[in-house]
Amino acid sequence: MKLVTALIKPFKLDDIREALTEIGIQGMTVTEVKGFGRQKGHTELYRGAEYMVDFLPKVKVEVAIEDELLEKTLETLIENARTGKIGDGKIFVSDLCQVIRIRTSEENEEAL
Amino acid sequence: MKLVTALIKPFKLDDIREALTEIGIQGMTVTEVKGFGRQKGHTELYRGAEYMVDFLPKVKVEVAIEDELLEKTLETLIENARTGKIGDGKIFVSDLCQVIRIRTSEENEEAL
Amino acid sequence: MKLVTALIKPFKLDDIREALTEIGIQGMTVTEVKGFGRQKGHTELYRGAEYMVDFLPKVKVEVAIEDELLEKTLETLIENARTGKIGDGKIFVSDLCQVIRIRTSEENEEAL
Amino acid sequence: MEAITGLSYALNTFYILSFAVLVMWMTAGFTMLEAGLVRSKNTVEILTKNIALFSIASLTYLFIGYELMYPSAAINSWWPGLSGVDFVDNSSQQVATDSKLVFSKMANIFFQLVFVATAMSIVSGAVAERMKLWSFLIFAVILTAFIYPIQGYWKWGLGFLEQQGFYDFAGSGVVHLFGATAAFAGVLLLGPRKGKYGKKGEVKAFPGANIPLATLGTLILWMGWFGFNGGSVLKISDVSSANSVALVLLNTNTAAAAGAIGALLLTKMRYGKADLTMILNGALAGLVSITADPVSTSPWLAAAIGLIGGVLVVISIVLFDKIKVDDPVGAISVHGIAGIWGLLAVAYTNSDVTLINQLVGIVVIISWTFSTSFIAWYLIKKTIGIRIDEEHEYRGADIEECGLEAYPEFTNG
Amino acid sequence: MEAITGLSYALNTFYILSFAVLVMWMTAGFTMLEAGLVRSKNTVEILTKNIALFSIASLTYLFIGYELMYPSAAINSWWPGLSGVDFVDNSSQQVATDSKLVFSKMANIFFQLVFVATAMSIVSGAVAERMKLWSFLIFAVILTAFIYPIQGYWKWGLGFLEQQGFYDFAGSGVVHLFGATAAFAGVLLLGPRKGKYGKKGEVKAFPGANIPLATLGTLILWMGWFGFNGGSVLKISDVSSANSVALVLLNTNTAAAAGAIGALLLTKMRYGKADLTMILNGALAGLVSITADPVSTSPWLAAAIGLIGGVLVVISIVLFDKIKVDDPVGAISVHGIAGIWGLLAVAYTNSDVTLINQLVGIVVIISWTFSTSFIAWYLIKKTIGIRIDEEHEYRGADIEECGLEAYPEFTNG
Amino acid sequence: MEAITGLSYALNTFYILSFAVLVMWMTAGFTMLEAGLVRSKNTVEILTKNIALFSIASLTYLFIGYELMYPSAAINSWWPGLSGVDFVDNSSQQVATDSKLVFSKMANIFFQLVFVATAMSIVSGAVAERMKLWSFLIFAVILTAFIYPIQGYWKWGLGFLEQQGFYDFAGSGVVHLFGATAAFAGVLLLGPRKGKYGKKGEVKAFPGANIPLATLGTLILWMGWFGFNGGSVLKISDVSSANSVALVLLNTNTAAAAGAIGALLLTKMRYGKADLTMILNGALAGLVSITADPVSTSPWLAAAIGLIGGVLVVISIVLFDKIKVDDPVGAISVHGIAGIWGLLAVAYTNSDVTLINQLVGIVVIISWTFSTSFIAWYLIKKTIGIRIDEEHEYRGADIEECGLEAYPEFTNG
Ligand SMILES: Nc1ncnc2c1ncn2[C@@H]1O[C@H](COP(=O)(O)OP(=O)(O)O)[C@@H](O)[C@H]1O
Ligand SMILES: Nc1ncnc2c1ncn2[C@@H]1O[C@H](COP(=O)(O)OP(=O)(O)O)[C@@H](O)[C@H]1O
Ligand SMILES: Nc1ncnc2c1ncn2[C@@H]1O[C@H](COP(=O)(O)OP(=O)(O)O)[C@@H](O)[C@H]1O
Repeated sequence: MKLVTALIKPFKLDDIREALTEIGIQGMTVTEVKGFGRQKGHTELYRGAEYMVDFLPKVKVEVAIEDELLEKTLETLIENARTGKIGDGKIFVSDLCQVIRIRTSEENEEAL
Repeated sequence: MKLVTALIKPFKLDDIREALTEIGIQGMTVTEVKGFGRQKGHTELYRGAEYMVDFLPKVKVEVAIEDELLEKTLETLIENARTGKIGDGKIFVSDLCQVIRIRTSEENEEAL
Repeated sequence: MKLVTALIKPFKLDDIREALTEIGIQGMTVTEVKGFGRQKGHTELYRGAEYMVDFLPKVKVEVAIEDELLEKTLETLIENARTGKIGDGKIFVSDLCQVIRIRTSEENEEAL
Repeated sequence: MEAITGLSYALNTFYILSFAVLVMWMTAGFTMLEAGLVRSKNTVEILTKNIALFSIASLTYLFIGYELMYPSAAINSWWPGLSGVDFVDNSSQQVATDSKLVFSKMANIFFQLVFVATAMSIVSGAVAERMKLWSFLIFAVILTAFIYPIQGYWKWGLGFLEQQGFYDFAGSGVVHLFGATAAFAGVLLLGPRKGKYGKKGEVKAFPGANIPLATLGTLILWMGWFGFNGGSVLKISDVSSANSVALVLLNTNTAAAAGAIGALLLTKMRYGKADLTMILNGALAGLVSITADPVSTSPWLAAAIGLIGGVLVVISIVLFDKIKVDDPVGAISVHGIAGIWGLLAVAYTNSDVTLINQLVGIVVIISWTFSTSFIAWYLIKKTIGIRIDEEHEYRGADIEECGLEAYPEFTNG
Repeated sequence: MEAITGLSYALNTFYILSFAVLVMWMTAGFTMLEAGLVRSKNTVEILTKNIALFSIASLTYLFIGYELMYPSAAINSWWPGLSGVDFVDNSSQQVATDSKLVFSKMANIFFQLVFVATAMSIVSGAVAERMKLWSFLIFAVILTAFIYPIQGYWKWGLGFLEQQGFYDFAGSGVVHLFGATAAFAGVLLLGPRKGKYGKKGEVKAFPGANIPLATLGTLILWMGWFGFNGGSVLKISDVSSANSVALVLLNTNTAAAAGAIGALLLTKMRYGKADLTMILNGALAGLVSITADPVSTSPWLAAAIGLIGGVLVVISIVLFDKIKVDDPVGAISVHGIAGIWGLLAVAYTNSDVTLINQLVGIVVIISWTFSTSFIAWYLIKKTIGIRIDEEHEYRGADIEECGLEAYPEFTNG
Repeated sequence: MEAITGLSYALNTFYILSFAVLVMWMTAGFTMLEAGLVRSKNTVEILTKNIALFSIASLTYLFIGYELMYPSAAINSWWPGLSGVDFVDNSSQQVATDSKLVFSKMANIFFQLVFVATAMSIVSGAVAERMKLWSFLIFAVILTAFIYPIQGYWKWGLGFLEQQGFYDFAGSGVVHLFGATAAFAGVLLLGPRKGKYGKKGEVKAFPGANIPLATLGTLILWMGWFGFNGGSVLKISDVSSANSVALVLLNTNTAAAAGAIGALLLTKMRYGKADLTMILNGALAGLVSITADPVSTSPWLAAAIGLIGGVLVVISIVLFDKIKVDDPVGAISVHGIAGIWGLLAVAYTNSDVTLINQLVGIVVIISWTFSTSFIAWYLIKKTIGIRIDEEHEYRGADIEECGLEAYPEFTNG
């Protein structure tokens, strides 16, 4: 099983949730984060003092999926998160050793 | 070493913290997240406009542990997070290559 | 590729961001979390009722990097996050199978 | 001469109206205080309750309660009877001839009306975070239309409590102790919030979600209280009345300040830190304490009364928690305990007042209010229920009752 | 006798000033209401707009608008002409001889000035979250210096609307409907917020970021409205004026309460939950409705008028969304629809007023305001533009326009 | 005739009391402004400081300070001496015979008392985020009981500054410059917040945690200032006094508006964006500037004075940061620099006032206040310390001093 973590622009979240649901993904977890990437942030002024707004608000979407769904998930994410402008975000994929549904103690594929 | 990530109902956090401490876990990290799973969210009205409250507030608990502690940790988590109702949450387990305690530069098992 | 996750004291964030940029890291993601470790939290009073402030505010910094950068990244993190006092935090390293830049669909090393 | 009478009438009317506006403003004070001291998942519901209770009180008291409390023809000194309300104000002729008509009747209705809203606001805080919205609103109708006006009649409508010599200048008893008693009956039937008291009997802290709002609310109440006590002189148009109003404001401020200082010092000595929410409660307790008699005490005594009020409230809040009476904002302690203290203190500061008369007043108010409120709450409980179900209590009342979160963008726990 | 005249003058002046301060305070009400109902990424900009518009109105109306609205020598009943403003107040002699000079001219200027700020505040809510700051401020200059004073002259400056028999006691039309119309013209040219209406025509909810602030704002407005309506009696120094002021306050409160209850019951019946933001709008709609005539109706009628206002506003907000007129705070419904309702209701409650005269007034206000505002907005759109660009709209207006976030420490989406 | 005197007395008393309530309300303004402009980890402590300082001022000034400032028998024009305070108000007979007794003495005490709280509130903002709670409170006792009343005596108690011809109508100097100077002494001894000035000398921005609260606070101050300046006329009961009060309110509003506009335009031109917190400071600077003489200037001049005040404050805030005087809310600039500007401007607008007399007043206030405050701060520093330790400063003062977080549910950094 894989954990797919996408860092996206906040206003894209709704589209992505809908698109992922459509390809059969049943769960996801969302966190509000601040990101720093190629899109460097910019200088702001507060009471006359310049400061770098280095971190822009991003949303982190985490989806645990079966391996077969990986490709489709990545495609869907890319398609729906892309605006073509800088700061569109990144996707990280990592391995999961085990998944458990707390309510039923079901494990792994069954738990997804 | 493993990283155990549990997504739980917020009001269960206190019990879980206590239970994990009792089995000897010395640290954990908690994040406020919004989740979307079988427990689908529900429709709400705001100023006459229907909208889906798709994401419910959840808490993400991350615990880095030695491999031997895995089973006990999972058991403890399941026991204390379960209410038997939908939305009880999920547990993900993944591998950690390395752990460092910043203060002392201790590594791996010693750093936990 | 590796995902380096550091849990640090919030006021160290600025220094760390600068130091990481200097060694050539081009992106990072920051989350506000609450932590619980050796630095146990302490008892507070609210309206005469004692309560444990178990969780202290921490910042989670996640950086995806090429394997070669790992050592340097860890060193930089340790150096800049350390105050020598309890609660300085932890670093976790895990493997990443895949990284994608959403805007261009570039993958892995190129996407970092 | 007639011009002077008219001008006096105008000045008194304006004074009552201005101070009534300040009392109306206390609604915002209670609303912010309570919204600040509950957890964010129950914030929208408490906001809704406060707006709705003020609206309900405005209508029920206007059309029913006022006439009950100030009946044109009372049946006896216990029972006002219910005649029809009329909205005809004093004519110029009446004012010229009847020296008791010193201000507009409509102004009086408005001033009286905002007082009952205060009483009901006390209740909303104590039952917060677990009571059903609609059960609360039904109770609000009953309290503001009947329970409050009848005991109000006994004292301010010149019924038997007034005749017997019970002294309560601006309502430490009739409004504050009254509200706290009604709240207490509700809390007993409702039980504590889930998880408030641990298995081993320990008291768990549920910190309020927005302390700046709670502080703002307290400062609003402090400000509004000048209208509450100052307006209760009911006349300002001559030297001695004007002096009275001035003294009332000074004493009110002094007692509030002393109450805050009392709580500040006690929490610092007892717990090592300055517990802000206790200090806020202390200021309010000072205000409640002085409300029984801000007009015949000196500023020195006002400071003493307020200080003791502020100390008492801290002790009381801790004790109520010990016996598992869960009151999220401390309303029962602030308005009930400090209210009793204020009423008793009058026996010492005002030579026209006896302890026994004060005790009778306290007992009457508590007995009437507790029994009628308990019955009302009980009937509501047995019919539509008073408590939101457990699942919703964990999730928060907001989504269930109002379909909206207070801070929807923040990822709250 | 002269002492009495002077004292009356002083009392009236003090009354107007006190109530003007309450109206000025409504600025805080609008500011908090709007800041609570927008998303946090647009909060600093809406705060800036509100502070700035009040400041602009204070200066433009003082130095230009007042003289336009109350010209010392009008050209005709349509066109006031523009003479120089002077700041010389009534002398003691003038007051002694001219019985119409019942209070200070400076007090009147101040009182009139805070009204125009109210009108402009209505606009800021409706165009929130997408309009450029500076385009808005330019419009504020035009509206407060010219568009408002000229129609104000027609009615309160004793121009043709007054002569023709149009009745509008405190400004349901001249202030509220006026503001809503100017806002409506802006919204039409501006278009809805990105993403507000889905591809399939569905209305998406954009919940406000801070509901306690929105509630506080509403309570501030409720309080301030006592000054708005109560001050519009413009005299308090005799028995009958004092009674009028008292009745106005009572009716104002009653209508607000009934409006809140109307919205509460309707949202509960229709949607199953108590939608707090609708209840807030309902209370405000009650206030706007009664503003047309709080002085000659009974409290019973005031309750009925407010209740209907509260119901209408809920329906109106939903309908405007259906036709994709995006008004984040419901300003057009609250001030426009309830304003029209209030003006029409007078024809039934006040026997001196005819429906046709009211209709004429409504049509005149809407026509003038819509056409002039539309032209002004249009010119601004064609020159510097009125809408922030898409990228910034997603990111939020705050960073772009003000370089600052409202809650910079929170990780908002 | 006696009835008229009594009525005048009543009206004046009511006017002073109402406006004193507005000044008391400024406490909420300072509290919200400061709570909005600090980082959330220091919010509870600043709230506590503000509630506590108002309470302290209420007691110390009442029982010690008032008698010092308005001594019944002064020793000389420099030194009031300290006689016992008595709380006996003017009798009807006294009022009838002594034409200087135009309102209640208790009302005066209350009005004077809220002014000293204002002065102390200025200090709390400047030393925010790093000063120990209890050290601050001890200083509050000293300032409100002694340092303020003595210089107050020199001017308003009719001491040597008054005799020498120094003009300060409502306290640009006696209250605002005074407060800023006391704050400045504290800031010098305290040093800047950790991390405020970088290693390379750069100024780091520490954005305030809750900008809507800061805006609300400013609007509250704006409102309360009508009481501050308007009440300082100290009489309203005849035509010319009433006109004065009206003009004062109009000028106060005008200067505030112009100050906001000044800061808005300057930040836009200089930095490209509308810096809201600077605009808020600009409005306050306009208010402070006009406070020296709102009664003998025309609205045109008031606008000019306010505008310059608003511009000066922006420049001043930036300059103070350059020299590493860390003032989180800009209090020293707003109250000190604009206060000096206001006092100097009087020399140009009021022909009875000379520049030299104004300079003498400024120098005296600064010298006295700086030296006594510096000594007081210094003694506190050497005994219990004035600064929280580094670890706690990073963690935030709230947990250490008050055991509570302002927004405990949010995961703040
Ligand atoms: N190396 C990295 N490690 C962790 N997070 C990253 C990394 N690079 C980018 N991110 C995250 O992705 C977001 C978007 O990255 P950015 O480089 O601005 O996008 P792009 O290059 O695709 O335009 C950042 O705001 C940050 O949250
Ligand atoms: N596939 C998934 N990937 C990531 N997070 C998930 C996934 N499925 C569930 N979750 C998280 O777990 C929480 C609980 O899931 P849910 O399916 O509602 O519980 P259950 O099915 O056990 O009743 C969700 O709110 C979400 O945060
Ligand atoms: N086993 C663990 N799993 C997850 N997070 C941990 C763990 N141990 C520590 N942490 C995180 O690291 C932070 C600092 O840990 P702590 O043990 O207090 O530091 P140290 O021991 O280095 O002084 C904690 O607040 C928590 O967020």
